[in-house]
Amino acid sequence: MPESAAGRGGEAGRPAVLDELAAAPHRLVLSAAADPEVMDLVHSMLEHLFAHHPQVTDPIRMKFEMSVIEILGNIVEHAYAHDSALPAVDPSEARRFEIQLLATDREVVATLSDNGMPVSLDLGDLSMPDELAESGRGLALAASALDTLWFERVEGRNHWCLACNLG
Amino acid sequence: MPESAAGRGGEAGRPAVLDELAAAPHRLVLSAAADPEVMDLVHSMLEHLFAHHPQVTDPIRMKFEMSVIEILGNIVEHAYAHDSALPAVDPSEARRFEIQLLATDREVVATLSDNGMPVSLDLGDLSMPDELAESGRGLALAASALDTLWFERVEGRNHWCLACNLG
Amino acid sequence: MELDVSTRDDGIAVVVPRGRLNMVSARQLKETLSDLVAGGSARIVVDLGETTFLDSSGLGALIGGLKAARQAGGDLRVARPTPAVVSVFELTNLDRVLRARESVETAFDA
Amino acid sequence: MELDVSTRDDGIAVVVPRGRLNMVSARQLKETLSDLVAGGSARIVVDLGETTFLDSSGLGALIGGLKAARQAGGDLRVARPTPAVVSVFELTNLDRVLRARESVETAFDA
Ligand SMILES: Nc1ncnc2c1ncn2[C@@H]1O[C@H](COP(=O)(O)OP(=O)(O)O)[C@@H](O)[C@H]1O
Ligand SMILES: Nc1ncnc2c1ncn2[C@@H]1O[C@H](COP(=O)(O)OP(=O)(O)O)[C@@H](O)[C@H]1O
Repeated sequence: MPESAAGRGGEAGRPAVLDELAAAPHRLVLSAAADPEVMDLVHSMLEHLFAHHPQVTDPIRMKFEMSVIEILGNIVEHAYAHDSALPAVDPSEARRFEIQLLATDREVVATLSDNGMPVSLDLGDLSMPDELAESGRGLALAASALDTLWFERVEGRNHWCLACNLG
Repeated sequence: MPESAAGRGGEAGRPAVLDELAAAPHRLVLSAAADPEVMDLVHSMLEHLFAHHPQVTDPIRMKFEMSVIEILGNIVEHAYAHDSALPAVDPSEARRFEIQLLATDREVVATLSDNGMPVSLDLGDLSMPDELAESGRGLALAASALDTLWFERVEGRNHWCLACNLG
Repeated sequence: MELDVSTRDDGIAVVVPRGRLNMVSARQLKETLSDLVAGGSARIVVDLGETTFLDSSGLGALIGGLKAARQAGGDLRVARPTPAVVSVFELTNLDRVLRARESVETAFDA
Repeated sequence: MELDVSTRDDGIAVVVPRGRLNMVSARQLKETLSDLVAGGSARIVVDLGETTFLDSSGLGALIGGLKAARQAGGDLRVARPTPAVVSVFELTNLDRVLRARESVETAFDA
């Protein structure tokens, strides 16, 4: 189970790697419309990241890629679910997300942020649904694959941080 | 031959589409280290763009993709050529570029910007080198494939804008 | 993802998802599986030997197909999972419900 | 890009760049071509039938190979260019120097 914190306020759970990320010359940053088709492009970004970081072993690549895609899939699927009920937004503000990726010698890290509706989730209390459930496994799956899964709402945006430790 | 302007100062030649781009909800933005390996990721971004914009015909896709890759290739190859001669830079500032892509009903547009050394080129005067030359064709090739090729140096960054008209 | 569907002489349908089984392609798989069951093919093998990526939506499509097949008196079995697929089966503890078979041919033998 | 190299019975070398011929892969092509010439294979066909992308660095590698082959008394010919390749040949007016042949087999016939 990962270190996690969900909208608990304060800086307590904020992963230290976030500061490193902002200054890392090799970070990859993509910003795009939050639609399902963008997922393939994020897979390509992960391929690019891994191709240049042989220190990330195959089992960690699989877990990390799956977790990033789960969290991004949730943003695409849920973060804008109630948009149609909201007053029309300025199109420049519509449904965009940003993803940052970085691999260091110690960990592989992703941050995702979106301008969707506030998420209220308790990441400290995720469990797998019934065996025959067809949905509801995404967050629990990411949480069990990651060493860090962290969430915060700041200034109208949702911010996620995901990391797997190396070695 | 495209509309072009190279560091001529003033806003005269600034492509109008730049303002539209900044507010376009479907623009794609990538920022990454300016290394040769990132070219494949930019090819993937272009694939993603074209997959969602059938209005961009094959001949225009080919010309636009080639031009984007030429300009990016120049950034990777030339914009940092003299870095080793410069005083050591803060690693957070090292060799990064940003690319934005957008397709509208009227054109397909890319902007590239980098923090490399100032480029002094006259884009109004590009010609193909000798038939048997092994280099020196990149800018002339991009210029002949594009409808707009524009360059400006602002606040320590090089800014390029490339566009092909549709239909 | 590309999805190949074929039916064997013994009436068992074989579905081969090639590439990434994510949110986008899971919809396609779910429809294909329910069409098969609706069309009378309730014994299905999903060959995961060329599935390079699986997430919870792909898993949901498999479970959906499993339930539909069982309701119609058949079953859905998975064969030849790649390491990426095995990893997700294990993390979700679904390696029992979706017990992986070694080959497509023998998936319905036991 | 992947680069296949083979030598035919008549001594002509056939080089097949598969995928994108850009800055990264042009270096590889340039080396392969000069190794061939240095090794005594100065008659070379580059089969561009699977080259999905070409830029000025790929073009530079082809011209470099052409010059090296000619200096060694041979020649370099290009065959089966894809539309993306033809488009770059035309924009650079190199469709004369790099005259495209219809097939690899007959590339050295005339
Ligand atoms: N980014 C998000 N924005 C809003 N709600 C979310 C987000 N991520 C998850 N949720 C909520 O948490 C629930 C559980 O998510 P998850 O475990 O991924 O399963 P599923 O997506 O299959 O429902 C979702 O159904 C949704 O209500
Ligand atoms: N982004 C850039 N930064 C600095 N110099 C550049 C840049 N782009 C082009 N140049 C200069 O212009 C020249 C011509 O570029 P180009 O036509 O692309 O041919 P080539 O790259 O093969 O030399 C380069 O050799 C370089 O000196």
